[in-house]
Amino acid sequence: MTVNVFVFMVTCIFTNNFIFSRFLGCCPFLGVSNKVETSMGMGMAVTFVMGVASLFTWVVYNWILVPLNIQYMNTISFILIIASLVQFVEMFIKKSSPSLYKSLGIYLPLITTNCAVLGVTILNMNNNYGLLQSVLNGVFGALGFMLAIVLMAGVRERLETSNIPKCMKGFPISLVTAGLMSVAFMGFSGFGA
Amino acid sequence: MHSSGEGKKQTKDVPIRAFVSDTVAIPMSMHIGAPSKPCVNKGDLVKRGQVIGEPVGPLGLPVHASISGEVVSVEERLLFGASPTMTVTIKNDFADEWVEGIKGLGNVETIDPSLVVDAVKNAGICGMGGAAFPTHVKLTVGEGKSCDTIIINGAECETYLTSDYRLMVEKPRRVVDGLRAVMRALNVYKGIIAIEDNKPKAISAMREAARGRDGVEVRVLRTKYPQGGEKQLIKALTGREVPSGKLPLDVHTIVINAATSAAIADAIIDGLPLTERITTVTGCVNAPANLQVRIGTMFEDIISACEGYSEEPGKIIAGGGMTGPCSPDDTMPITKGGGGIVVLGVKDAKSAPESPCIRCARCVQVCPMGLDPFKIKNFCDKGDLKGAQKNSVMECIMCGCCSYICPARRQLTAAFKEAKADIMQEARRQKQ
Amino acid sequence: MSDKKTARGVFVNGLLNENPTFNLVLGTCPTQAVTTSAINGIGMGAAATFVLLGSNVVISLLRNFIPNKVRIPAFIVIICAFVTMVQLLMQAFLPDLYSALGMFIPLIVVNCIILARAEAFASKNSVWLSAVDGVGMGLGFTLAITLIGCIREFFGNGTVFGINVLGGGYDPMLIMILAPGGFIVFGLILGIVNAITNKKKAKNMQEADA
Amino acid sequence: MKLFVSTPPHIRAHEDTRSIMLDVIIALLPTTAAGIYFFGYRAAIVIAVSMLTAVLSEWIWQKLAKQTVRIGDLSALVTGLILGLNLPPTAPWWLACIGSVIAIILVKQLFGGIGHNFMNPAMAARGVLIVSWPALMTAYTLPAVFPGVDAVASATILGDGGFTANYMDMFIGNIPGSIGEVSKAAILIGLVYMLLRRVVSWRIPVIFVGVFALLSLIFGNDPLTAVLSGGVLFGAVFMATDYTTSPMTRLGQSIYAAGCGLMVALIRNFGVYPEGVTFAILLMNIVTPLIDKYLNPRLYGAKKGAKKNV
Repeated sequence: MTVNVFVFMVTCIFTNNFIFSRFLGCCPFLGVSNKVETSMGMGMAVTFVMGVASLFTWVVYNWILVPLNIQYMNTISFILIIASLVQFVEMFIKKSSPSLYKSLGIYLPLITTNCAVLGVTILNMNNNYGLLQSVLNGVFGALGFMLAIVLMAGVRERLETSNIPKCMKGFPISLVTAGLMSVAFMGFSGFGA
Repeated sequence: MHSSGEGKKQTKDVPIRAFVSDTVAIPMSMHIGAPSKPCVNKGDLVKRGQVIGEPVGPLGLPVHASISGEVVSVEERLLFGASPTMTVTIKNDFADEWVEGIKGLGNVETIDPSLVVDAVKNAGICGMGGAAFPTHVKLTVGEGKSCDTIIINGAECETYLTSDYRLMVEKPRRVVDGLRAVMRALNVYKGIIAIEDNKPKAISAMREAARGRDGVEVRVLRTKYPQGGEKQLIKALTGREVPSGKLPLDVHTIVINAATSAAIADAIIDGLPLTERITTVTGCVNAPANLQVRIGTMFEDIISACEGYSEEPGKIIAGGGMTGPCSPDDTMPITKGGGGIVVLGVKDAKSAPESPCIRCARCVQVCPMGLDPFKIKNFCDKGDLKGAQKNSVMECIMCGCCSYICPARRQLTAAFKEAKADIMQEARRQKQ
Repeated sequence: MSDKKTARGVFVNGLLNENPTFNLVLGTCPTQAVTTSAINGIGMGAAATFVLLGSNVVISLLRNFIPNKVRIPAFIVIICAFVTMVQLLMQAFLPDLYSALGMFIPLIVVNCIILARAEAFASKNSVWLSAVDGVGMGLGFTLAITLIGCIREFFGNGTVFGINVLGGGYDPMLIMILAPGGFIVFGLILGIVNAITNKKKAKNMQEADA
Repeated sequence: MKLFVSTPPHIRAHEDTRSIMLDVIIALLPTTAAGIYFFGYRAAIVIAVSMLTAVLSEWIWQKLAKQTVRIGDLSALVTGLILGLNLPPTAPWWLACIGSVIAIILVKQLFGGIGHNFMNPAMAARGVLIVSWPALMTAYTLPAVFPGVDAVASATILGDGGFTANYMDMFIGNIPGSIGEVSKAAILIGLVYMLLRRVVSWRIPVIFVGVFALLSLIFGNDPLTAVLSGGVLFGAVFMATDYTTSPMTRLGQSIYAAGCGLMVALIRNFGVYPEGVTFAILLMNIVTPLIDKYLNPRLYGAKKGAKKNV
């Protein structure tokens, strides 16, 4: 069991990294990776939301949509769950821990449209994952996202002082950077297989 | 970093010889602190050791005539690119007559300790290693502070310079006497004379002189620039680190240069004010030498005393190759802090153009302060003073190691100097 | 931009001037994920265009009825309805394409282009203009990802739209149709587009000066 | 008299970028010679093409971008040489060309040229080539001088070809592999030269290989075979030590080197690629900015445990 969980973790974080191999969550990956600290904040917020969203969507899908035979309603129900979850988390954190809200709060609204979150719930559904596996997939997948965005932020902070050609500044060089990073991540191919 | 021994070969074994010139130009600002106020006029006849500038302000020092003769002018002169300084020019009558009232206090082991600091002040002594901080201020231990160790800095890690080395070889007793005087004055029982291990002759001479003297110990340091930096010296000898923005006294130490210590001995034992010093003249001169010259002697006179330039000069450095400022021409006078004159040929004087940083990490590894020079330089290049300040640019001691070692020939130290000046100016502006 | 918008202007704007992919850099995930071949690009583009058109029209119709506070959830629900429609239609009529595009069809819901147009355009403009904007933006998106798809397919497989153009001797550069290729090709094309726009801008400035 | 006036220091160390690069080239000469000796003229062609393309790409880019042409610093030549040595001797000429263009243009110049690339150009290019043309990049022939064996076998000790060699052959370089990686003896000569010239420190190569050998032992492989096979030694000596893409502080370099060793061991044992040196170094290259950010040298006079501003 523990070995399986470990292998599953390696697969989710490294081999099938959300950014570098699945292209999920590219917008925040490119948009919120200027600073290492903010990337970490974003990563933590996403990890939390993805874990909880995996749990809720599994429950709704398997206990409500499937019995009622309305599986085609999955997209709409998932996105509503995620949106309300994010709203709820935002309110909860704001009340319970203002300091945490201060550091994570600004990212929360962005998470609704982070396709990694909706993506992981759809992946869970498509792969017929069980409850525990779904939640683990959510958390580990998000950790992979966090790893990618933090590494990216580190590189981008360094690029700040670089003499990059004008037309490549901003998104273009970030994309090339991500591409080269994903070449490095190809090294994980086969891990956990 | 291997620059410590660099350039010393030429003068290392040349004994000190005295040289007196026709005229001297004595600036009123040779120390850190307000310039002294000239108290002689054109046409006055002065004797050696006579006060020609009176101290001004808390860091003030008197200035003495270094020769006897006639004052030919009292006017402003340009010194090392700074603002013009009042300068007294004296024409030598070669009588070399001392002013009346010169009287020594006697043996350093028996004198009244309370007289020492005043004697040092009246002799016009400031740090002769280059920093030129008034020594009597250094020796004033303020309220709530204490001192347990006096360090005599004989490291002379700066390139080219051998004046302290020759002094320690030829007049080691004077250095020890100065140290003892200070130790007695401050009631300190531990005195360390620190010398780098590439100067065995100085080490044995100083050991010999220190034998039997209370609490005096000669310690040998690894040859490593900037070993003689105040903070590095304290760390190497006592293991203590001077916290950011603090003084050596905050870790209970006082560091005095070897030449300063000898000057203190002269002032105590013989009552002589500071009118001469040893300076190393080297590089592209025909007869490199260690000269004992009067304060205010012109560079051009000193260089002719060394038989002139050996090739077209490209750069004249007042001090050593790592930290000495450039002289705009050879009409500058030697000051109290002037330990050397280094003449570089045209080829060596030109600086190579900067090329991009290759992140070789050499600067990080040589920085004695533990800074990230390459990172700070990036901020400086962007004009981001806040970033530079965040990365502790203010801690930079201007030792020049990073610029020296940089294979991309980046002007790191120069950029930090500018940044520090800008940051201090900004701070002053905000205060107002 | 002039205050009065013409249908033509809005259309061209979406297709070129404010191309969602190359100029606004929105919807980057599908841009890289599905562009392993030109045909995938067209399929994805068509699906997104359909959703854009539908959601823009409906949102524009309802723009005076949706309370400001809940407008974002409302937009998402509307977009979601159209996405589900596309999903069901494709599953029924284009099952191959549907399986090739995989989860990126449902993910159109969170494609920022669509929400951005709803928020920035449809909720403020008339139905007709919103429809034109939806089609313009959609076609701009389609054009961009088809172009990227062509390039990646060309180098990575030696084919364009499945037709072999480089002959049997070509040893395809596999990386182009793998993940790194997606990022790098997109980045380089963006760089080239920037270079061209910068040049144009410089030229315009010169002309303005003269 | 016209005198120069500048801010101190007025003296500079003798090493500059060009002399350092030259030292690296000299250190690579034994390896290059060994490669050509074992694999013949084809190896020489691969190396020549890749060096030429690298320098030419840099020159053309800098001309087109109207930048100072800096091919004189020899860094492009080093990149080309290292890339060439990283290719199998059977590599077609166009593979070397594409690799060099990727290294110089995509990985180096797009990021601002020398010193600004965050990945080792030769390594990144090799990574792209391995992913793109896995068959061509691992088509290792046996050395031309290999006694009594038909020189068409396409297997390395790492692969599944059941090829075996004794330690001596592996050390001298009488085994199949990439041009530059086969002769461990030549690589060590290069390392000694660079250590004597103080171009690199012992830290990265020794820790890299040490950690890798230790992990190989733990994973149940013969550590000596593991170290002598594949590109571990070449990577540890010539590629992991790249200034631009390795950390600045000594502690950072140690962590980086240990990470490299760990990743090679993991990829060799668990990944699909038989050789992990390229990917291991690339992975640690992308961690380097974070290492540099959080591992600063200790500031003189800083309080114990006090964090420096980053």
